[in-house]
Amino acid sequence: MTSLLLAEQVLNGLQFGMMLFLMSAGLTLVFGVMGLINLAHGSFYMIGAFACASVAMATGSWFLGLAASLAAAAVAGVLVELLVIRRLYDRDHLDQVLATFALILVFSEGTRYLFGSFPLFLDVPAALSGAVTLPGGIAYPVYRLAIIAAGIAVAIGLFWLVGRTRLGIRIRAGEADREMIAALGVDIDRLYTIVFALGAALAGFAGAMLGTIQSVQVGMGEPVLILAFVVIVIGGIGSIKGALIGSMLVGLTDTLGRTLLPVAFSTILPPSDANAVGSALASLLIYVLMAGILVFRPSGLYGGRSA
Amino acid sequence: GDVKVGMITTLSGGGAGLGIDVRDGFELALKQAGADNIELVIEDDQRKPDVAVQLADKLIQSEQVDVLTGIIWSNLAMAVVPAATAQGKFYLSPNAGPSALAGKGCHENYFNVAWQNDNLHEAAGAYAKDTGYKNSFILAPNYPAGKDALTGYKRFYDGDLAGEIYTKLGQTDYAAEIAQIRASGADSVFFFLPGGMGIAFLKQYAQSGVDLPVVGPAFSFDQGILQAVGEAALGVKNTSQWSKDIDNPANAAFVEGFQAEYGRLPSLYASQGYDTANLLISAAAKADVADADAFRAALAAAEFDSVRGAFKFGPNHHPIQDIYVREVIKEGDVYTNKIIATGLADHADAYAGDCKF
Amino acid sequence: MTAPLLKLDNVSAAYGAAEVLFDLSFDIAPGEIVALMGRNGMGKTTTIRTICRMLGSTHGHITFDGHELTSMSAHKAAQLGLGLVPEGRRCFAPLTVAENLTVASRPGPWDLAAVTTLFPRLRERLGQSAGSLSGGEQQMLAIGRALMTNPRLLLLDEATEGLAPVVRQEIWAAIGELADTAALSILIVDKSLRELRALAHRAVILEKGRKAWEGPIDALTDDISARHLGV
Amino acid sequence: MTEPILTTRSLRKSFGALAATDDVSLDLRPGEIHALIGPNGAGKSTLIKQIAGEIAPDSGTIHFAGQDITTKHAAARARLGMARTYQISSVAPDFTVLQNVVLSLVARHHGAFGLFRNVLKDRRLTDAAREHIARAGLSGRERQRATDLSHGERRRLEIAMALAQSPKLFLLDEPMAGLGTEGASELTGLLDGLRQQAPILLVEHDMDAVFALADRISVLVYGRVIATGTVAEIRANAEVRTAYLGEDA
Amino acid sequence: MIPERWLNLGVLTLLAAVPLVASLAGQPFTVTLATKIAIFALAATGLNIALGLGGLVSFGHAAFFGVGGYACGILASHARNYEPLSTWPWDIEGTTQMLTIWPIAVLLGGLAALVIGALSLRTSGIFFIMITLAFAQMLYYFAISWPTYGGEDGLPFYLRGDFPGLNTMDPIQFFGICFALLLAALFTFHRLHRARFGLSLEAARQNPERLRSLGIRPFHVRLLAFVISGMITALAGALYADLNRFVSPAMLSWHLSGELIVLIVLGGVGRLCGPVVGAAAYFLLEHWAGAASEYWQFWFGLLLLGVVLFARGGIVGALAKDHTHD
Ligand SMILES: Nc1ncnc2c1ncn2[C@@H]1O[C@H](COP(=O)(O)OP(=O)(O)OP(=O)(O)O)[C@@H](O)[C@H]1O
Ligand SMILES: Nc1ncnc2c1ncn2[C@@H]1O[C@H](COP(=O)(O)OP(=O)(O)OP(=O)(O)O)[C@@H](O)[C@H]1O
Ligand SMILES: [Mg+2]
Ligand SMILES: [Mg+2]
Repeated sequence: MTSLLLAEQVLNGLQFGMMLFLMSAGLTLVFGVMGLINLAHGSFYMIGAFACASVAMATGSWFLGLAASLAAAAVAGVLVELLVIRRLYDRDHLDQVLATFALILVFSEGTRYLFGSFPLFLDVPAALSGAVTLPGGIAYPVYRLAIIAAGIAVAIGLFWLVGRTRLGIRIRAGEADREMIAALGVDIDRLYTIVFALGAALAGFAGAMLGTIQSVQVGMGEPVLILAFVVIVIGGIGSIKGALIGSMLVGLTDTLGRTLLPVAFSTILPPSDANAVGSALASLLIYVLMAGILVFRPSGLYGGRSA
Repeated sequence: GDVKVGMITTLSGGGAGLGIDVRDGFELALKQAGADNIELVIEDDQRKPDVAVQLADKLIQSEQVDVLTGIIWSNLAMAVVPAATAQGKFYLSPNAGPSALAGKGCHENYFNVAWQNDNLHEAAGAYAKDTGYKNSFILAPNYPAGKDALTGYKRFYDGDLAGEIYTKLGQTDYAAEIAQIRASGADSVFFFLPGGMGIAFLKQYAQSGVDLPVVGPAFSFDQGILQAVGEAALGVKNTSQWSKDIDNPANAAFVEGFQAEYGRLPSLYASQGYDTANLLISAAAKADVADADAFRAALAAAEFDSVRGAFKFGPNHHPIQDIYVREVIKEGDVYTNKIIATGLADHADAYAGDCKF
Repeated sequence: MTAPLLKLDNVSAAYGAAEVLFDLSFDIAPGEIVALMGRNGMGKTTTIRTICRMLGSTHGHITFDGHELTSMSAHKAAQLGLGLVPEGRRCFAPLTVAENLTVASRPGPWDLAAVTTLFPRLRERLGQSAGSLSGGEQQMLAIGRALMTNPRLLLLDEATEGLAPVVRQEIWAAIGELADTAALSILIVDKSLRELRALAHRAVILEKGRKAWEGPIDALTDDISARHLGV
Repeated sequence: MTEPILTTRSLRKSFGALAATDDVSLDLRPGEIHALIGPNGAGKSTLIKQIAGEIAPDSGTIHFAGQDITTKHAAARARLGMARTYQISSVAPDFTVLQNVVLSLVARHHGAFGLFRNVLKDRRLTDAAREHIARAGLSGRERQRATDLSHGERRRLEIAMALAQSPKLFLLDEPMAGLGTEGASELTGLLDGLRQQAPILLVEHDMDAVFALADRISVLVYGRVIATGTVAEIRANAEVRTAYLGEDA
Repeated sequence: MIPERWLNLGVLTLLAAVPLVASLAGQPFTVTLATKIAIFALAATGLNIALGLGGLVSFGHAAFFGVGGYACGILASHARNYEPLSTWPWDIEGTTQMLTIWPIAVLLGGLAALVIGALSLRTSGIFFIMITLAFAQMLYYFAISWPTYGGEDGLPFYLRGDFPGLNTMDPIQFFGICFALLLAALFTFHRLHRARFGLSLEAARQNPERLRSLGIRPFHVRLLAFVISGMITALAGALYADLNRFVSPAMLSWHLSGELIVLIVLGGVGRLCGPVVGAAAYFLLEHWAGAASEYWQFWFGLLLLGVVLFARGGIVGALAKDHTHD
């Protein structure tokens, strides 16, 4: 493997990490900050993608679709918070798991009812399509650069929101003791609705961004959900920085594992076995990474708390 | 005589589209034939092997069906077929054709109406060879069907391999693989990535600036999925035993009837469901299902008008058929396929020799 | 006499099926300090929680400054000017001291500077997480946090528990001053009878969730306190 | 003179730049109540935590009942006979009062690994537990869940649990807090009798109780012991008066 | 509101009686459904020890379920093909004897739980959830791509194992076996719950610091609970393999782990019959809803949602009087 290819793969790894960060940003917010295990995160992701695809199809504008994905996911988020989640804050975490699991079923089948069982069309807009040549001669798709930019923007926004604003402080206080923060005169219910909607909107945004170069279909949110949980757990709950670093780690590990392990095994095994064994190991790699990190740092890389 | 058929297929969750098409094709054939001697019970397996087994038990024990059909996925077929045939039931496969059931594990009551899993990949390999590709890059997910796919391709392709990759099942980002393809010096790409994986791969491939010719089995270019891939698929060659432009009366009746009934173009899976039903209708007309030997002989004779044209069973009750090469084109606003060549004619599978009833 | 700031009128409250408070009535005038007394488990904290709407009342009315609290949510009630120092401190453990203080602050004379002047100890610890403070430091933080909301009625539930004697004296002095100069009303639960006698204007004694005695603090004879408080 | 049951030698513990425990050496003799007083944040609870094994000192040693226990974990120390109460009540919230106390009995005398017998049907255990509950003034509350107790009642539960451990040493972190005047005087009586059973290291801000009970008092300021002595000596100490007691002592 | 004891008795009687009647009435599939319910209830009872009593939300119990399943499948398929499992260093033959397979499955499940538990129990809360998931996922991906026993396609073995004196292929007899094992597991759960161990385990969930200062190390208690839990779930896995005469990586998937949690929460966390009620409700709903509409998962989701929102403490919690500890 040439060093240029290796460099490109590192770049791909970081880029994949950015995708992971986009997927997990909303989850970190809702889960890390509100302490709510939201399995329906993947559903908002799907809603975003479907909204984007159908609006883009109807209007011909991908950017309108992107806006629609934010709006649709946020609206779904508000509804879910008001109708379901709100009743569960003072319950066991496990009740939240069950309720959001039920929501997955409702959203997935609801979407299938509305859009049918076949994947929808959603393609990269002309403005972001094609590849550019990076210094060093790597040809790189413009759209992937756009994903990196979006990831960075989301990260900055979240850092500011959670770390620097009173909203962030209040939500974290609410997570520590909801009753007390209300008794101090903060309308924590409304704040939670806002945050939940924001988390959902972020998920929807990610769904639209990534759905564009993946497939827009029912059930697309489920693999994402697990990956996103892996990322934020590695990084440490409630830490945006952790989620960012976790994403990068997972992205790099996965990408490099996929490309390097088969090469490594080909030195000791015949090529097609090497491929099979190497890629089998590569698919476990992120779980090995997560287990390894948690064994040595039981609350993730940047997590102080074990909520 | 009267036949009771149990259909176990995937109707909910991911992959439901395939099962729905098989079901719709099957029901269309029954309707067109006015076959009211065939009673159909349909169950949703949710794509879970354990659920499929239990549904098979239910259909056999409680519904007392004579024939089972409908399963889409190889792993579900592996779970259901051996147990069903062991209990003396007939199984007609409208889609999955794992090699284990074609070779040593074959059964006289198991008929595959679609293909053996390797067939379409073999045709892709043959096409690559005929076209003169010398250095293919091949990739598939790391699971048995993926391995079968690459083996099938290599069975007929005789050039070099620029690379051979097993991806993760369910993977959605292919940047790393595409980079490897670009760097490998390949002259062509063969891939088997069913469902959303294929859509993601093709879209990303189209954006990457790599423009090597791509070949694959029909699964990623089928009617249901093609609209989602869109322009990225234009011009791609894919192999299939069926296409909507095959010119025979049965196919014309099918395509027209399907569009009229369901308001969409039929897919490969729909055609397979349709053929399965017609096979069954032909056998039921000739023999009573209670007489297993006669019924089996009637099935094996395969005297029905297949939408594929010529159709017969080999000694292991798997099809011997032509496999075409199609090209993705755009008809008006709709992406669809056009046959451009025959990849393998009168093709049987590689495992028939191992099969002893 | 001025209209009472807070008025409880036949208030009952329960935790689920367990009834705890029965037909309690009393009121607090502006600038008045009322001591709420009783043995352990008699309903003092429950009374305070009911006033703050952390617990719904099953019966009766609570009015604050003319507003009916009974159907109000906790945050609305707090915004009217209720400041709570809860039993057991309940600082937001993962937040820093500074964040605890500012999280719910509302404009008024009590700001970060004023609170840290009252509790210099907190100034040294502004960046430390509240969970790692010593017990007494957390208590100071809880009082500071309530003051930062600039309330009109301060509800102190065992606010001096765990504080060193010197600090406690300072707080008593500060409380007296608050009532005098800022016309802040105070409802106070505390174990030290001696200080309450010196500070409060009136006392309400609870026994098994019912009002057992009410009157000016000077009327609280040893006899009465022996009967209801065991000392 | 009798051997001390507990001795700490030059214990140190810092949190960043803050020396929470700074060269603390003290001991506890059989039959005595040794009170530890000092301003808020002086390091009293931190010291208790080190003795109980919840945090490890940076340096120094702890001896208990003739052994060096500096590196033993908290559970082992408890099984050696150390019982402690928490400044901020720490009980099993979903358990009833009785279950909490039975747990305490079981943990000290039997360990966790009984897989079969129903503990709450074991009369010897429940009778003993009821007795401890009564001594802590919680009779009649046995079946109340701990979270549904009032603050003062929960403080009493802490004490009942410590009693149930029948330890060789009590580490009590502000046991009087929250009890009310009457409760505090009851507890004073109880502790007074308890010192014969096991000596007590008593952290307390209630000076009435401290002066009534303590055989010796140590004063901790900024992590250091600035004075140790009898009640009279400490009351007379000018430094202690300004740093801690204020004028009304 | 009825006392929980009566509810439990009623539920178990119903679970035993319905298949009996169905079997007599010639409805073998109802028996199969009841068997599935009993097996999942058994698996979930295993998890209920860790999750319900110990608060250890394992999102990786599919690992143990699958280990038990594969133990059964591998042994059985070797026995049916007359291939020894290994020839070196010892000759190990496959077997179809349930009485041999069960201890092996239980042992392997316990071993897996010991290793996974020892590493995972260093963490808590969501981190524990995720690390247990990680280990299960490792096994899952391994099983998918390991060709010897079928990989993703799974491993069929056509006939159920043998049990002395019974015909296991007869649905009602096989149900009897599963039901008896379920009762045994429930009895174990019940005893553990009331014993010193259960008390300590619950205390370790509520307040580990306090338990430690009382003299019991939470880690040890939890680890033992986790191992027992893994063993019971592995046994259920072996039975499930036998029910289907088939094992596949689907038994190891995170969906299955999730499903086990859902069963418990639905039935009532930490309740003796929570898993039984949960499994019955879940699979019956699935069965009926599945027959009603193609979009049955939508309605099923709504129903689940209704139960969570309006039945506190699961179905048992909603029906039975609050369980007081006596
Ligand atoms: N984990 C920690 N990190 C940083 N500082 C800490 C930590 N734990 C304790 N401290 C600080 O150490 C000092 C000693 O705390 P400690 O709880 O021992 O005080 P204390 O004497 O018990 O006070 P009080 O009487 O108020 O309970 C306090 O200033 C506290 O803020
Ligand atoms: N959550 C609850 N559920 C049921 N009963 C409760 C609950 N909280 C408190 N109680 C009971 O209500 C009664 C009053 O409790 P409250 O906390 O108001 O007492 P208190 O006067 O503040 O006592 P203390 O001096 O101990 O703080 C007590 O008997 C207590 O056991
Ligand atoms: Mg109170
Ligand atoms: Mg302290």
